[in-house]
Amino acid sequence: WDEPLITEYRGTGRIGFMVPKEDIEVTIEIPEKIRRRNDPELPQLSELEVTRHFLRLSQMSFGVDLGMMPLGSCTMKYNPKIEEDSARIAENYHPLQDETTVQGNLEVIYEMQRWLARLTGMEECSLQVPAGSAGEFAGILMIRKYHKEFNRVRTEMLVADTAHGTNPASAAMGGFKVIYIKSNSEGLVDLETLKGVIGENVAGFMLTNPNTLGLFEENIKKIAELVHLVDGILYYDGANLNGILGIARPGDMGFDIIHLNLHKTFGVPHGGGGPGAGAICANRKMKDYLPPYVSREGDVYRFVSPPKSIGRMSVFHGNFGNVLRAYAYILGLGTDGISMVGRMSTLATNYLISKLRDVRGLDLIAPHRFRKHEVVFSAKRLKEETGVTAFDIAKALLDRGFYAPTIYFPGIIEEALMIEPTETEPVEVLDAFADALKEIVDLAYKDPSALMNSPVNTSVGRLDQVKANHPSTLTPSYRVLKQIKNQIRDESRIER
Amino acid sequence: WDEPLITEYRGTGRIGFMVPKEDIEVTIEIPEKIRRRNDPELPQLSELEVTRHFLRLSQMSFGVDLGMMPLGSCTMKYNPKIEEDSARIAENYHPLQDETTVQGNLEVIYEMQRWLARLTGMEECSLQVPAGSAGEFAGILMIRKYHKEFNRVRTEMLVADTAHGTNPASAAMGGFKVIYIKSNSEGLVDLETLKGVIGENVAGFMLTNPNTLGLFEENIKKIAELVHLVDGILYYDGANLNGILGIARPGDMGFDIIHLNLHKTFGVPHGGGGPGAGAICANRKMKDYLPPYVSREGDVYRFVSPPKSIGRMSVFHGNFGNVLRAYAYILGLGTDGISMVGRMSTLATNYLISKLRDVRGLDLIAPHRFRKHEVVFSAKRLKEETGVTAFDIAKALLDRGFYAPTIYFPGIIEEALMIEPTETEPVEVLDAFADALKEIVDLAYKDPSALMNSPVNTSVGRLDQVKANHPSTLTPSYRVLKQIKNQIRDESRIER
Amino acid sequence: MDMHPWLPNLNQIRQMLDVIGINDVDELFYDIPQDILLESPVEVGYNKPLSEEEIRQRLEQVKQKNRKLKYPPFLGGGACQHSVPSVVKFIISRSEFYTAYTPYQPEINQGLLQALFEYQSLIAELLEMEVVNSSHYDWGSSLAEAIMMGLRINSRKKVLLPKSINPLHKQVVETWLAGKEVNLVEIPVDQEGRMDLDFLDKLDPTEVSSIYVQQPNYFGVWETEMEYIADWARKHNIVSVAGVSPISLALVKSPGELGYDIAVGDGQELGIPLNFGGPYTGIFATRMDMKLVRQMPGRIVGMTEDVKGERGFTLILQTREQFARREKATSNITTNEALVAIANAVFLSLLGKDGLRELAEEVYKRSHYAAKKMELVGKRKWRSDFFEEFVMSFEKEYNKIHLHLLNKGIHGGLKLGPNEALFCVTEVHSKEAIDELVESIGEVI
Amino acid sequence: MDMHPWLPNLNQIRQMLDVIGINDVDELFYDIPQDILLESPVEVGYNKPLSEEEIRQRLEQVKQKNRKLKYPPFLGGGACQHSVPSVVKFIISRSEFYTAYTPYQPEINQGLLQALFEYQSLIAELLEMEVVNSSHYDWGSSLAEAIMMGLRINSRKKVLLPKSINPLHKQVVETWLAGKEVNLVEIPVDQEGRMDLDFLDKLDPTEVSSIYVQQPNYFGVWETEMEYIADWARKHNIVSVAGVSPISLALVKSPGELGYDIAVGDGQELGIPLNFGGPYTGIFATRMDMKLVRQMPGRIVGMTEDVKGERGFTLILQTREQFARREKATSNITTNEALVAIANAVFLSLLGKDGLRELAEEVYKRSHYAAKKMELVGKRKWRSDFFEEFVMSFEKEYNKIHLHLLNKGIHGGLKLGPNEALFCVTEVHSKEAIDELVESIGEVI
Repeated sequence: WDEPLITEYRGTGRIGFMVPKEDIEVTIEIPEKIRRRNDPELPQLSELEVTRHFLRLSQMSFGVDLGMMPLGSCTMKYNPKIEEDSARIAENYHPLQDETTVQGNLEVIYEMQRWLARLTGMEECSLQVPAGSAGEFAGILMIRKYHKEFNRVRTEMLVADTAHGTNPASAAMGGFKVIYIKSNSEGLVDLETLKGVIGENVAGFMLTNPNTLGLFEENIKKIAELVHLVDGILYYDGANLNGILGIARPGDMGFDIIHLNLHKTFGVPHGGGGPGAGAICANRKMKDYLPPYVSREGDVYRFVSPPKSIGRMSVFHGNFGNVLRAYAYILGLGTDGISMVGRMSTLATNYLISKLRDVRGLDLIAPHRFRKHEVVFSAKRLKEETGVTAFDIAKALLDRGFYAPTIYFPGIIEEALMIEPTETEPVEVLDAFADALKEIVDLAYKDPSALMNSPVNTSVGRLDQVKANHPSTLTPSYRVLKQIKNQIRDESRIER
Repeated sequence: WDEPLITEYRGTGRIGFMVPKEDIEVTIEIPEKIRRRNDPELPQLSELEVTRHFLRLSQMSFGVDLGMMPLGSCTMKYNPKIEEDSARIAENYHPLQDETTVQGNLEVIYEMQRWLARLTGMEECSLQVPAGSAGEFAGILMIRKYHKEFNRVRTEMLVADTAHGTNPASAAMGGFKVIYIKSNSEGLVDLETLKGVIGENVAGFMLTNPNTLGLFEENIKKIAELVHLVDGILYYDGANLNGILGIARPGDMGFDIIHLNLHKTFGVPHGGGGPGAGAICANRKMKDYLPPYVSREGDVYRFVSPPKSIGRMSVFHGNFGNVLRAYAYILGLGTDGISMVGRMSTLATNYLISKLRDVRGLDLIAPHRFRKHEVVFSAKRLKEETGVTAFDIAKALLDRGFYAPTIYFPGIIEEALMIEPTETEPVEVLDAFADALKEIVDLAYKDPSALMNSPVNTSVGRLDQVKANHPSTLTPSYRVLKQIKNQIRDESRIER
Repeated sequence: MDMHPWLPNLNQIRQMLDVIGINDVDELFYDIPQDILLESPVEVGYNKPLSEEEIRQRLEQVKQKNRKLKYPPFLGGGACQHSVPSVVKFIISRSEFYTAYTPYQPEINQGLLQALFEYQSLIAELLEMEVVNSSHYDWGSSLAEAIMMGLRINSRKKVLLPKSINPLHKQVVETWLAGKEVNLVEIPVDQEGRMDLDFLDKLDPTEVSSIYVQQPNYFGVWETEMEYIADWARKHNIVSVAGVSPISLALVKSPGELGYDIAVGDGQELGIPLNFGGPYTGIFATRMDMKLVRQMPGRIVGMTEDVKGERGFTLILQTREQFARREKATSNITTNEALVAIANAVFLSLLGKDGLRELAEEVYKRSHYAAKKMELVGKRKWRSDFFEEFVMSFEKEYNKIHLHLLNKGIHGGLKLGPNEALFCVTEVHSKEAIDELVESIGEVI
Repeated sequence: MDMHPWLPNLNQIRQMLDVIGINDVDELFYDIPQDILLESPVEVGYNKPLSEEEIRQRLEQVKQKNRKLKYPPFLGGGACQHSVPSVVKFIISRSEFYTAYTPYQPEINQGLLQALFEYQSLIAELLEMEVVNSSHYDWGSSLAEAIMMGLRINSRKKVLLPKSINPLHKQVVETWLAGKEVNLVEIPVDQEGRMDLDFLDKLDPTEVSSIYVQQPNYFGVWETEMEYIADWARKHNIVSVAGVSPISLALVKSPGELGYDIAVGDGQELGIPLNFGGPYTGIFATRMDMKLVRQMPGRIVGMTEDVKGERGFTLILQTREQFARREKATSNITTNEALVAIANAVFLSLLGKDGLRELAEEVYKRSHYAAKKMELVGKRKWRSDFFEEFVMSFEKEYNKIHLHLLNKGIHGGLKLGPNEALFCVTEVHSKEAIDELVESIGEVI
C-alpha cells in the first residue's frame, strides 16, 4: 500500500465515532484565561476511512504471527490466542475499586506471584512493574535502599560487558556509577577481573545467566560468593530466563533479586514495542524492599506494601491485562509444559547452531560450548572476505520472509548476529531459516553487491538515517512536516 | 506469500488444540461393522503453524475493509465494527432452549420483524431464511401454496429479463415454468409484453425495483394492477432495496411479498460469500403463508407458525448471529440515519455517473434517467474500438487497488460494467475510482495490449479456466490432487 | 442529520449535487410516483441514532432478559455445543476474510479461495469423498438439495427417509420439496432404535430416487448397516445419501469408504458456537464421478494455474450455478456460509488427525459416563451403542424434571415424548456438571 | 509430555538431537552445576496443562469472584472510564501489530512505524507541541522522566510539585527519584482548590530545576494560571512541565500554546479500557528545541526517505537510548506501550476535531449535571469550575455512604478524607445512573 498519513486525508465534516449524548442543560463556561480557541488539527473522517487506513498499515507490519523473528534476547515466541480472550475479562475494572469487589483479580495476581516465585526460587514477587527495564530499575532501587538501611555509601554497580544496555542505564538512573566486568575468552565473567574490582564500594552486580552470548555462567556460585562477601546484592536480569526455565533457578544460584519479562518468557505479545509486563522478585533478604504486592490473609486478598518498600513503581498495579495473558499461558502449559520450555528452546538453539556451524564466514566464540536460549555468530570474517556486513545479512533475511536477528549486540562480538529461535518455531522453520542464511552467505561470496541493496521485497528500501536524524531535516511529527513545508522553520526553533 | 496448502505442511506428531479431558473409565466399543480403521488424512500441526498459515492467506484476500468494492447488486457497504461485538452475545444459546430462557433473543427477532415490516410496508416478516435466495425460494413456495389453497393450477412465473439469476432458479426449484418479460428501450418492464403474457396460468411476477440497471420501474402501480387482475402475486426481490430505502416502500407499490438481504441492505458483512441473513415479509394477503416467526403475547415472545405456513425453511431460526449484526446496524443509524441510506447511495451513484458520463467507449442505456443504487455501463463500443473488454477493465481495476464491478450482467447489456458505489464510500474514493476507470479507458485507446495482461500486482496472474474446469484436470480437493499425482486417476473415476 | 460515522458524505451533498447539476437530492427520485414516496421517515431502531455505548447497553439488556445457565445446556437435536478454539475466532475475525465478497475475481482473492479449497480438501479427507462444495446453509438444506440432486439424476418419484433422522431436517426437506412431485416415504425404526431394514424389501426399488440415512441417528444410536444400505442403493441405481456428524467420523467409517453417492451434515460441531441456531454450515459432498458432479449444487473452488504456470485457485464448474444457468441451474444458492467453512478448515487444521480422534473419544466417553449415571434415575430407551446423544425414559413427566432443572440453572435434554428426552453430552460438559444434572433429576424422581 | 499445541517439536526431539550429535536433551545443560539443577519440575498453574475450555472456565470463576456492578464506577483519581470504539479494539487485535517487536527493521515494519508516527503527530496537534515520544508506561513514569530530564538540563536540585496533583503520581516520582539528589517541594492549595501561586514568591527560583502543574488538577478543578506559571518558569530558566488530560484539551489551552517545555499525561482516556490499572500509556512531549529534544527519554519515530526517495519512517535519535548509550542514556526505557499508543491514534482519528470536542463537552455537561444534583445530598468542596471530577463533602462518614452504595451495586467515588470523596462522571454514566447514585446517597444522609 502507498498509504498517506491519516493527517493527510482530505475528509471534512466527518466523524468516525458517535459520542453518546444525554439531554442535559448545562452551559459550558471555561474560564477565559484558559479557554482553547483553535480546535486541534485532528482528522475529520468516517469510520470506514479510519478502519481502512489502519488495516492497510497493519498489513505493512510484521509480527511473529507472520513469520519467525529470531531476535536474540527478545524471546519472540508464539503468543497463544487464548491469551487475548483472557485479557478481556478485566477490561472494566477500575484500579481503585474497593478491594472486596475485585477479589478475583487479586487472586490472579497472588497466584502469579506464587508461581513466579517458585519458578525463580525467590520468596516473593511484585507485579507492579509494567516492563522489564522498570523491573530492573526497581531492583536497583531496592539495592540502594538496602545499603541505605545500613547507612552505607555504596556508589558502584557492577555490570557484565555482555549485559543488556538497560542494565547500566537502570543503574545510572538509580544514581550508581557503572563498572563493567570484562568477559574472558570463553565469553564468561572473568573471575579475576571481578575479584579485582569487588570491594566495599560495590552495591551489587547485575548479571544475566545465561548471558547474552547464550552461555551459562558456570561459576555462578563462586560469583555469588564473591559478591555476598562484601554484602553486595546479586541481581538477575530475567530477560534470558527462557533457556533455563524449569531447568535451574536464579534463587538456587545465589541471586538475591530478579526481574522477569512476562512478555518474553511467559508468552505475552510484544505489541510492536509494548506494552509488556514485568515482575520483580526477591529472596528472604531482599523481599521487604519490594514494591507493593498482593498478600493473602485467610480467604481475603489485599495489596500490601512491605515494611522497607522502595514504594510505588507505577501509578496503579502494573499491566494487569498482560498479567492475565501470562496467567493463561502458564495455565495452558502447566507444570510439565513449563518444564519443557527451557529444554525445547535450548534444543532449538543448538540445533540451529549445528546447522550453521560450518557456514563459511560465520564464527562462534567458545564453539565447543552449548548455548541456551540464544547464540551469537560473528560475521566479521564474512565482512573481511566479502564486504557483506551483519547489517546486510539482516536486510537480506527480510527479503526472504524472515525477520532479522538482533545485530551488533553484544558489543564484544564484532559483526554480531544474535539469534534466538525459541521453543515455538517448528523444526521445519528452523531448517528454512538456516537455509536462507546459508544461501545469503553463499551469495555474499559469489555476488556481494547483490546483497547491498536488500531489502527489495519490502514496502520501502533502505532508509536515509542521516536525513532522519539531522537537526535540519528531523521530522518527528506531522506538525513539524507542516512547518517545514510552510518554510517557516528557522534556526531559532532548533536552537532555543 | 507463496503459501503451501495446509495439507502440504510436513509436521508430524503435532496438535494445534488441546482437547479437554476428564478422567473417565469408559471403553470405546464401536460396532465392528462401522469402525473406522484409517485415521482421516488431516494435518498434524502446532497452533503457530495454523495461525500463521491462515493469517498469510487472509493477507492475500480483499474485502471492503481494504478498498472500494463497486460490485453491482451486491451492495458492498462498510460493515461497522460494533456489529462484530454485537454478534458475540448470542454465541452460547442453543436454538432449542426453553423459550422462557431466551426471551431477550426473541425480543431482538421480534423488533427486527417489526422494523423490517415497517421499512418494506409489509405486515409481517420471518427471519428464518439464512440468505437472500432462500428468502426468494420461500416467497416462491408461498405463492405456490397460495394458489394451491384455491385449488388453482398456476404453472408460470414471470421474471424480468434483467432479473438476478436467482429469480428464475428459485422459481424453477419451486416447480414453476419461467417466462421472461423483455425490457423496453428504456430498460424498464415492457407493459405491452407483460399484458401479452399475463393470464390465468400466471402464478406471480418476480421483480426488482429499482431493477438491475438501477432504474426505478415507474409503472410499478400499473404492473401491480395487471398482476393482481389475475390474482397473481407480485414478488419483490429485495437485493436492490438500498437505493430507495427510506424513500419508498414495496408494500406501497403493490408488492405482496418481499425478501430482504440483511447482508446487503443492512450492513451485515458478506463473509467472503456467506453467511448472510435474510428476511421474508408479506402483506395481509400473504402473511399466513410465511415460515415461522416470533410473535408477542403480552410480555412473552414465542415462535409461531402461521396457519397456512409453507413450513420450516431452515433447521433452526436462520442466521441469528447476523440478525444481531443487522440489529446493531439499525440501532446505530436510527430513523434519520436509515432514511438517509437510500438518498446517499443514490446520490453516490449519480455522482459517479456524472464523472463517467463522457468517458469515450462507455455507454449508458436511457442516459437521461437518474439511477438509484447502481448503474450499468456498456463497454461494447470500447471493445469494438480497442479490443479491450469489460473483463480486461475489471482486471485492470484490481491492479489499481479497487475491486472490480460486476461484469457481463445483466445479459441485456453487452460488455456490462455494473457499478454500485453504496453510501459508505467517501466522495474522494468515488473520485479516485472514476479517475482509475478513466485512466484505464485512456490506456485502452493508447496501448490496449498493456491491459490484456492485467492484473500484475496481484499474487497470481490470470488463471487458466480451461484447465480448472476440464474433467481431466479438474481438481476440487487435495484428495484429487494426490490421486492425479499418484497417476492412479483413470477414466473409470470420471465416467462411472 | 449532521454527521454520522457510517455516512461519510453528509457534508459533501452540495458539492456532489453540483457535479450532477441538480439542486436537491429529492430530484434523483423524480421517477417515483408521488403517491408512493414516503412523506415522513419510517421509525426504526430506537429512533435516534444510538452510539456504540448505547448499542452495547441495549445488548447487555438483551442478555439480561435471557436466562444465564450454570452449565452448557444438555441439548442436542441438530446442534451440540463444543469448545471453540481461540484461533478459529481470531482467523474469522480477519476482515480481509469477513468483509470479502464471493471471490469472483480470483487474482485478488487467492487467500480466500485457497482457504475454501482447504475446507473442501479437509472435509474430503474426513468423508473420503473427493468433491465437496464450499457450503450450504445447514444440514437441512444440504439434505434437501441432495434429494433434489437425486431427482435430477434418475427422475424417480420416491424418496426414503428413515424415522430415525432428525425431524427438523425432515421438516426442511418437506418445505423445500413442495414444488417437486415427489413422495417422501418414511422407514420405521426397529427395536434397537435403528432404521428397519426389512422395510426395504417391501418396496419397489425401481420407484425410489434416493435413500437417506443419518449416522449416528437422531437418537444418538449408531446405524450399523450403513454398508448394506449403500450396496442396496447401488444395486438399484438409487442415489444413496449419508448424513454424518463430522466429529464421529474419527471413529466410524466414512461415507466414502461405505460407498455413498452423497454425504451431508453440519459443520457447526467444527469450531462454531451455538449462535442460537446460526450461522452454521451445511456440508455437501459427492464422489469424483462427473455424472454426480455435474448435478451438484453450490459453489466449488478448484486448483489451476495462472499465465505463468503458478498454482492458483478459482471457482469452477460455474455453469451449474444460477447466475450463469438461471432456471436450469442445479440450485438457486448464491450466498452460502463460506466464512463458517473457513472456520471449519481452521478447526480441522488445529485438531488434526490426532486431535479429532481425541475429541471424538472424549465425547464418546463423557456421553457414556453420563448415560450410565443417568440409569440411576431413568432408563435408556435403546440399548444400542451411541455417540454424543442418547434418549432417556423417566417415570415422571419430563416437563416436571425440566422445570426442576431450570430452577437450578441447568438446562436438561430435549423432550421427545411425555416421559422421554434426548440428552447431548460433549467435552464442554464437565463431570461435575453431569453429576449435578443426574443428582438434580434424582431429586424429583 | 506427548504433544502440546505450543510446543511443536516434542516429537522431533530425537531427530534434532541426532543433528546436534548428542543423545539426550539434558546433555545441553552439562555446564550447569549439578547442585543447582532442578530435580523435579516446579509446580505451576493447576499442574496439568489446561485446555482452552478449562482456562476459560477458570477465568469465568475469577470474574465471578469479582463483584458485578450495576453501572460503571464513579471513580477517577488517575483513570476514568470512557467508551472504547469497536474499531480501536479491532485494530489493536491485528496481530501484525500486536505480535510485532520494536520496529528495529524499518523496511518490514513501515505500517507499525507510520502508525506510531501518527500517534506522535496527533498528540502533537492536541498538545500543540512538536515532539512526542512513542510512549511511556503511564502518567506517573512520564512525570518522573520529565523531572529527570529537567535535572539533566539545568542541574538544579529543587522540584516544585503542587499539592493539587495526583498523589499516586507523586508517589511514583518519589520512588523513581530515590537515586537522585533532589528536593521535592510541595506547593500548597489555595482556597479555590488551585495551586497557591503566592508560594512561588517565597522561593529562590535559581534553585528550582522544574515546576509541574496538573490541568485539570487532582480535584478536577481548572488551574487558571497556567500561563503565568509557564512565564514564571521561563523567566527563571526553570523547566516547566504540564500534566494534561487529553480529552480536556478540546476545551482548554494546550501546553504548547501556554509555552510549557514538557507535557505529560495518560492516553488511557483515548480509547483504552480501565484494565484494572493497565496497560495504559504515558504521554511525553516537548517543544522542537534541540536542547530539550536531545535530553528527551523514550523512543521516537521520524519521517525520512528511502534509497529511491520514497517516504519512509524509522526510529530516530536512537543515540539517546539505552541500547546505544548504556549508562549515558536519557532513560532505561525499552519496552514501552506502543500498541496502546496506536490505540490512541485510532481513537483520535475516529473522533477527530469535532468528536473530541463533543466528547469533552459531554463529559463536562454530565459531570456538572452530577455535581449539581449532588449538592442536594452534600456540598462541593471547591466552588471553582471543574472538568470530569469533583470533590464532595458529606455530613455522614463517606465509608458508610460507600458501603450503602456497594450494597446497591453502585461504586461511588474515591474517598479523600473521612467525609470527602472524589467523583468521576463521564459519557459512560447515564443520567439514570447519576440520578440513582444521588438518590442512593440521599437514603443514608
